[in-house]
Amino acid sequence: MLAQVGRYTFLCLVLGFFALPLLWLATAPFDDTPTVTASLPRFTLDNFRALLDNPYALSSLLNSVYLAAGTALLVVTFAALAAYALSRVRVPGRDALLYGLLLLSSIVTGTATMVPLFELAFRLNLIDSRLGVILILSGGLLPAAIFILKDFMDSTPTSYEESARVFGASPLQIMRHIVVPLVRPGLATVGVWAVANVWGNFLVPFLLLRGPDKAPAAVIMYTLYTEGGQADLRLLSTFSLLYSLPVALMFVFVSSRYGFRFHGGIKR
Amino acid sequence: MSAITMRELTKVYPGGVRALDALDLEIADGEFFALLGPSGCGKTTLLRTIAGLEVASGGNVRIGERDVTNLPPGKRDVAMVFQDYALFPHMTVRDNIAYPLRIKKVDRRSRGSKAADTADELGLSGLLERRPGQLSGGQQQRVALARAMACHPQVFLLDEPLSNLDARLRLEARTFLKRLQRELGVTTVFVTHDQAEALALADRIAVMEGGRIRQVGTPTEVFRRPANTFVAGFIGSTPMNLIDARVRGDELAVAGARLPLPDGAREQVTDGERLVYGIRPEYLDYSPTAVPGALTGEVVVVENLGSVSLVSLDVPSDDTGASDDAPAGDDTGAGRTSVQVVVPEGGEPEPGDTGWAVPRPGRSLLYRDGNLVTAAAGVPAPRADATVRS
Amino acid sequence: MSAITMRELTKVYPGGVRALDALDLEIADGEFFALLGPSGCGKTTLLRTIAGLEVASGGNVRIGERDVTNLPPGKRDVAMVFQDYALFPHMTVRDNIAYPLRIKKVDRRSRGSKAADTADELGLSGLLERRPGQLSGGQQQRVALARAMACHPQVFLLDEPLSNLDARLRLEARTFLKRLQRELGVTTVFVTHDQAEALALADRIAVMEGGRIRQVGTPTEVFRRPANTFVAGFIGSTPMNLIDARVRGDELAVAGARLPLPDGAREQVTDGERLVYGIRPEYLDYSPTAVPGALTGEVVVVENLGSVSLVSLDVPSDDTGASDDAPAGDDTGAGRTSVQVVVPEGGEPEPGDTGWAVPRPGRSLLYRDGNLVTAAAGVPAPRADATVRS
Amino acid sequence: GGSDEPAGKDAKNITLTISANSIVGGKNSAGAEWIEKWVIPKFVEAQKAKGVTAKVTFVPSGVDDEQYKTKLALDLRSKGGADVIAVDGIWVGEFVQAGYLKPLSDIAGNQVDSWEGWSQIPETVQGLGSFEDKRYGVPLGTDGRVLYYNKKLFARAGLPADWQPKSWQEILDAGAKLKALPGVTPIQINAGTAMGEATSMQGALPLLVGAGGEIYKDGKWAGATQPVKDMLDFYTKIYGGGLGDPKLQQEAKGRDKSFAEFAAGKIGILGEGDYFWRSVVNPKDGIAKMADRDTTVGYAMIPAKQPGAGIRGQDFVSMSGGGVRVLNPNSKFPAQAWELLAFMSSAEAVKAELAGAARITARTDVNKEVLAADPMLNFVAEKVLPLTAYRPPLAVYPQVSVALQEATAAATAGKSADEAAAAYQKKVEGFVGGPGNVTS
Amino acid sequence: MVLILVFLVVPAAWTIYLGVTNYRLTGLAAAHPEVVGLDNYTRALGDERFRTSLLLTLQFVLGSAVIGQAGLGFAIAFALRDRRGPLRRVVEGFVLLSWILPSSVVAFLWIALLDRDAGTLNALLGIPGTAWLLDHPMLSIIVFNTWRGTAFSMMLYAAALENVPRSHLETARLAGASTWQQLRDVVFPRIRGHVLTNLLLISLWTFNDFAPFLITAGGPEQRSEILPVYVYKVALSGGELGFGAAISFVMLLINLVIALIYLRMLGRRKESA
Ligand SMILES: Nc1ncnc2c1ncn2[C@@H]1O[C@H](COP(=O)(O)OP(=O)(O)OP(=O)(O)O)[C@@H](O)[C@H]1O
Ligand SMILES: Nc1ncnc2c1ncn2[C@@H]1O[C@H](COP(=O)(O)OP(=O)(O)OP(=O)(O)O)[C@@H](O)[C@H]1O
Ligand SMILES: [Mg+2]
Ligand SMILES: [Mg+2]
Repeated sequence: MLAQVGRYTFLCLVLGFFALPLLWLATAPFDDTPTVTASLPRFTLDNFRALLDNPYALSSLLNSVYLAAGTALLVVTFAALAAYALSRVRVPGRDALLYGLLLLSSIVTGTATMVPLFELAFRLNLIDSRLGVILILSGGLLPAAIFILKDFMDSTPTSYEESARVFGASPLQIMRHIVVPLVRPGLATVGVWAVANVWGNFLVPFLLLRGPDKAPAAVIMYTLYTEGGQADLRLLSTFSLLYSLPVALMFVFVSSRYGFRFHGGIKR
Repeated sequence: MSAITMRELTKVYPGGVRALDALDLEIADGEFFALLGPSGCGKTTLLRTIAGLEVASGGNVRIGERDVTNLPPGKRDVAMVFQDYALFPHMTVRDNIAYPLRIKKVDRRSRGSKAADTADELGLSGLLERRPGQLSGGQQQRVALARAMACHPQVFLLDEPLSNLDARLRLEARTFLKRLQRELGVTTVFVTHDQAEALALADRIAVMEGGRIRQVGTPTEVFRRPANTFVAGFIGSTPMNLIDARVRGDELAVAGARLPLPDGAREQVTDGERLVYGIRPEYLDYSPTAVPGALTGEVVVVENLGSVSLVSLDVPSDDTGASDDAPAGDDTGAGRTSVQVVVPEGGEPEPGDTGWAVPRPGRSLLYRDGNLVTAAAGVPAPRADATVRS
Repeated sequence: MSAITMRELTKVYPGGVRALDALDLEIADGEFFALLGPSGCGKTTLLRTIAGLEVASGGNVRIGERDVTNLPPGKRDVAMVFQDYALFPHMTVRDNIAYPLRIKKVDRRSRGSKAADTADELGLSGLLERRPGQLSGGQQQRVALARAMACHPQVFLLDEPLSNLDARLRLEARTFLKRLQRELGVTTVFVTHDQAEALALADRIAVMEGGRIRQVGTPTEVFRRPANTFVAGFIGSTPMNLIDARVRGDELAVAGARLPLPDGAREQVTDGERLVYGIRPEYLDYSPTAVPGALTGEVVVVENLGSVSLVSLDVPSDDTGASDDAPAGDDTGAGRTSVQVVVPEGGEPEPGDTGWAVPRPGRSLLYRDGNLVTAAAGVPAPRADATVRS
Repeated sequence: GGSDEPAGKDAKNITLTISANSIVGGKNSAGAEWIEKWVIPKFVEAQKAKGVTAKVTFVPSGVDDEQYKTKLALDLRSKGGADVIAVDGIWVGEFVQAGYLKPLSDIAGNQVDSWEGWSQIPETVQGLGSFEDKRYGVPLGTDGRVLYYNKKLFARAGLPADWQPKSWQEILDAGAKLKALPGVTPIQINAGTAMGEATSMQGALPLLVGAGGEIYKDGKWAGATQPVKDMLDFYTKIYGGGLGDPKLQQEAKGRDKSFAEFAAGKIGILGEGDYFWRSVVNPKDGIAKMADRDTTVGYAMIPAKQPGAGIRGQDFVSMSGGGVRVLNPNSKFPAQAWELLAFMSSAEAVKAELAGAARITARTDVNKEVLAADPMLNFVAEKVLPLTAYRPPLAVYPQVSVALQEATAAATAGKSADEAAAAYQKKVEGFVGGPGNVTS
Repeated sequence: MVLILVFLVVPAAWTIYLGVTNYRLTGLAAAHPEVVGLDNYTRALGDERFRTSLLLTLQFVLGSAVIGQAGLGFAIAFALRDRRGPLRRVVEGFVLLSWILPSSVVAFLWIALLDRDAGTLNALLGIPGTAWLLDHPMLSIIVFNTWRGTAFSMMLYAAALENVPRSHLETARLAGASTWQQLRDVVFPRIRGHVLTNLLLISLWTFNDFAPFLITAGGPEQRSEILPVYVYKVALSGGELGFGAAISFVMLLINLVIALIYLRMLGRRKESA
């Protein structure tokens, strides 16, 4: 019973630890003079009104949605196909390949790759195109996505697919009818992960997209600083809230709809 | 509805395991055929090779007139029910049953009604909108059968379809399955490692060991005249008693007793030869008093089997001292052998009593080097294709 | 080595499932006791509550002299073997067996030797350095037993220890287990849903349903005189025939036949009363020719059970038309009932034949509202604590 | 030498693009608005009058200067980018070296040299857009650095309301007096790496020139020279002597905080540019508004170490920077791009850009008009700009600057000036290709 | 696969090539980059700033990934293992939220939380003036990254714990084992594969994590300048792309070493299984 008390205390501490930083996000946007302290706001919605006046704020969220949705779709589709192939086919060196890609992806997401990425996009005529951003972001996210999904695939029994094969289903049909629904929580997890990554990514869309009409929220957020680099806390806090809401909502939706967990788990 | 013919069928797994070893087998049209054998003997592999889920390493498989050895599974016109049923957890029962039709591009309306019909036949009508997770084991099994039936295949392949059910349900499902197969008349191959299931259900049984077939025959043939000690030990709810014996003129010296030689065995054995004497516990009659021509020993365990009991007698081994070629598993210690006897209700002894076990005439078997020697009257000799390749 | 006493034991799971319902039970010191019942009846829950792995919601549990209701599992001096054996895959057999001793802080040397001794007793000496993954099912089961034995507990709790073994191995393990328990003399509670296992092994059996105990008794009592139709249907390798009947003077009208009333039943029933007539398939004798006092019908299925066959007769239902209180599960359709008969070798009919089934004297039972009416001679009446709470 | 007749000179349909690090509703919103609402319509109209259909677009952005620079570099490198680009004057040199920019007259022909504007832009200010004596861009404006002080605090500390220190020692003396006031940080001179370039521009470099040193002179970078040591020594005196808040220098948002503290009357003396006056404590729209700015905030020129010890023998010193607009050498319509650039730099346009606000522009004619109303900016234009100095527009400058910042951080943290200077020299040698390029 | 090849392998290889040049974004070296061979590497290895940065990164990975994320993630998963219902959902929800919020927002939240004068934490603790970010920069970013990334470990361990058969834990309990003994003897050996995969991924991610820059900008005085921040400063602020690329490649090699260490441990598990 002492253990129970200990466990609850621990969980409350955890809850506090994780909730505390979020407090500011909940109060500052509604405060007419926000400071860096989370405090009971003098309630106002002016900040939202001010933000609505910004010509790019809302459209940038939409841009973020495009990019995130596109990337997530691409990553989930390709990662699912690749993970399925890797999980079902025994190729020597398969794991080494996977680890190699995973390591390379860590370079590609770093700062030093920006010139090659830019030149690549330039040569492929993908400057100022959302597709370019989506492709480049996908390239960086795919290895880890494959890695995570492969373990999901490994943990689904082959008898489902074999059963479908006996009925004459083609590989694509098996994928569509059986595998995808079965690993749906995994796909959802990877999708959310990809979206969260794209949502926060600044450098790639900034470098590749011209002009704020296509710029996602991560880029627009930087515009809310002044000439001297000072933050306008009123707009910034409000925008932060708006900027966070879509991912939070998506997460709530996905987790209630598909379950958000590694069922079976990632292992080797 | 077709016969299945396998010739020299071999399957070697990538790791080098030879799961099927140049196996020949014919399964007749409409037959309910059981594959029986211990774990790892290759039953599932054989089934999967028929289905096309494994590619044969050698030999061929014909279904009806067609050589299907190199056809993909979807083109063989077979249906398979897996041990775990492999019901798609994300589809309703209706969608599960209709799935093969969906693959065959039957339009939505008519596949819905066909699924409903099939479900009806198997008493699943009320469950069409449920998901597999909401069904009991027995219901799941029937859904799996319904799905297999839905596209009217030529051959049914069932991999241990009953082993996930609990004991009571298994009995019901057994009867149900048998009746169903009889009505549909589809050639059915059925894998099990439970001999009782095989005996109760099958028209014919193949007993496998190590990728080979040790005997093929009707349940009665296999039960009464196991072609070798392996089959003898495997078939029967209690294993056959297998005891070292030595021919002594017209009689047999078995565990200290003198028993008559089985009918017609005299010509096939030589005097003084060492053999193994086999008799089922069901074919031994227990007597609390001394009888001639009986095995005798102390009662050590009495197990209640319901209306009968299984009595284990501790008999002295034969003094021929042939312990090195004694069949494994039946000695309890040096110089002693356990003999099991089925005793009907009312006659059960107590542990510690001394008892006598009298073989019923015509039920004794003799094995030389593991293979059956005697051919008793009334039952045909084991088929040619069931003899063991060395 | 201690008796176990449970009083008003209740377990309600958080979700509201009442898995144990004010259950009273006494298990004697040194007894080999089986808990039998269908899936979900609360067997595992009862075992786990004895072990202390579940906290009782009400009532208490005593082991020997101690009230252990609120003790943690580690302090109850019990050992449990799980269905999956729960052998630690990363430890060798030796370490597995020694694990309880390690927790009890026995020093390394002496726990090594104790583990070796225990392994010896169970014939595991050669396997001490292997890991569980390298053992067969039967060996794993013995390692699990050895681990449970290693710290000499007062009580053994076994949760379906045999159900993961294949059919053949299960028989061997059964005999082994029985012998072992006899030697050690430890109070043992044994969960199974396989009635054959319970009958074969147990000194006494408790049959459970829905968190309550429906009957407690020796295997013979439970087999021959099930206290209610639930137990009757559950016990026996083939379920008991349960047929609607009506008292007609000194006789019983059953499925179109007139049968004598069971001994001593006359005083307990009234003329014209509707009852359920129960008789086991083993206690019906098959006759291919007409006999008086027999049930008759067409042979529909013949199942080979090895040395005997199970014949299903399709008999007309009694014309009393009491279909609404007929026991579920035994009708095949309107107005017809299936009666099963065990037929010994040689006498098997063919499907389509007409056959007669003659009850053996003294083996018929009568049930009113599901409960046993008759008390036949020679077998004591069911115990008081086994009567059903309404 | 460039061609006299740039391509597409007589085109009737032209498209031009402007880019700047400003965006409506965000960074430098007014500037962006000016381009969108004033420059583009007016220019298109003017072209129409000439019978040319012009389509001009503005590509705004609003990010850190470093990121903006990176993006420009990538664009120019791949021969893309806008036709008229606003850059920081300090980038000109490195862009030129990288081959990203060409002299204006090479791009747009002789019309460049004949532009009326040049005469309005002082030679020193033109230097912002020049590299190795060639003009690459037209300056937008410039700024100057001063010492701000809080008159109220000065009064409480017994210091004069119109303070003008003549040497570093006088600053320290004033600080010592302010120290007596509770809750007041006497002096804020930016230090350390967290403030980034603000440390160099508002602290290290003005002090360095005040001690008579230049960071880059005659092809060599200043190493552990005496002026560098003096500069660092001044830091140790402030932060070691309890006259400044060393913690503040380390905070990521330290500069913002220094603004807020000054506005709240918690800082006595603050070294900053005129940006501080215009945009920070501006009672109208500053980010740390001071309603009583005009009465409370005093300003003084930054003194040399001692009178006459500054560069060029000056008594007072300053540092300046500023933006320029350049032409993209890859422009399809270079001549028209120049027209647009010239138009944006015309007196009329510059006035429109200011929209009534006061700021120091590049054009003297405009300055005369607009600064009259703002004594502070006038002060900078009149008194400070003639004394000011610029940073070397070279690619390694940012790294040297960081090294300088690190040296100030070390000094602030208590290292001796000699130690800090030695470490600094070692780093600089690493960047600029060995000791041969460093004076010590 | 083509996608991976074009957008992953090509830029990566290009970066590695840049690593042997003195390429910069602007200035003379931008116009004529020269191949300088391994100079960048010798320079990096000889650079004290690189070495401290590496040391800090290792601290960061050890503190926030191995101890922080994996440890806390496991603890939460273990505490929640047989919980259902709202408590579990709320705890998981918050943990996951901190995982998916954009890092620029999150950075703000933490700056607000840890601010010296007006920070929420100091206000709560009643100790205004504690400069967490200045006095304990590494601790701050370690705690921050723990907060940020625990969700992944938590999910993974929650799944892993479901794979630990209850009967194994109960066998240990019956033998009288304490919670700690159960963890040591039953849980850890069982989920070792998960632990190692988890460590591999989060170490990799943490090693390349740039978010701390948004909080401390590597300061004060480079006391929290982990390698990604260092690369950022070298490559973007300093413009030395060639050198930055070289350091990136060194980082890849270190990642590889870490991965190999983990795989060795995994391999040992396989042998012994
Ligand atoms: N995919 C595989 N790769 C390698 N070896 C395999 C594979 N599948 C089965 N085997 C091996 O082939 C042999 C036969 O296996 P199979 O599954 O056919 O046996 P089974 O008779 O079905 O056994 P069980 O009763 O346990 O299901 C076994 O030794 C098994 O280990
Ligand atoms: N942890 C639990 N939480 C809620 N309900 C439970 C839990 N465990 C068991 N139950 C329910 O309690 C009842 C009894 O379960 P129990 O496991 O004791 O049955 P059982 O007789 O062992 O069945 P089986 O033969 O399937 O093992 C069932 O209805 C089951 O669903
Ligand atoms: Mg199998
Ligand atoms: Mg159970």
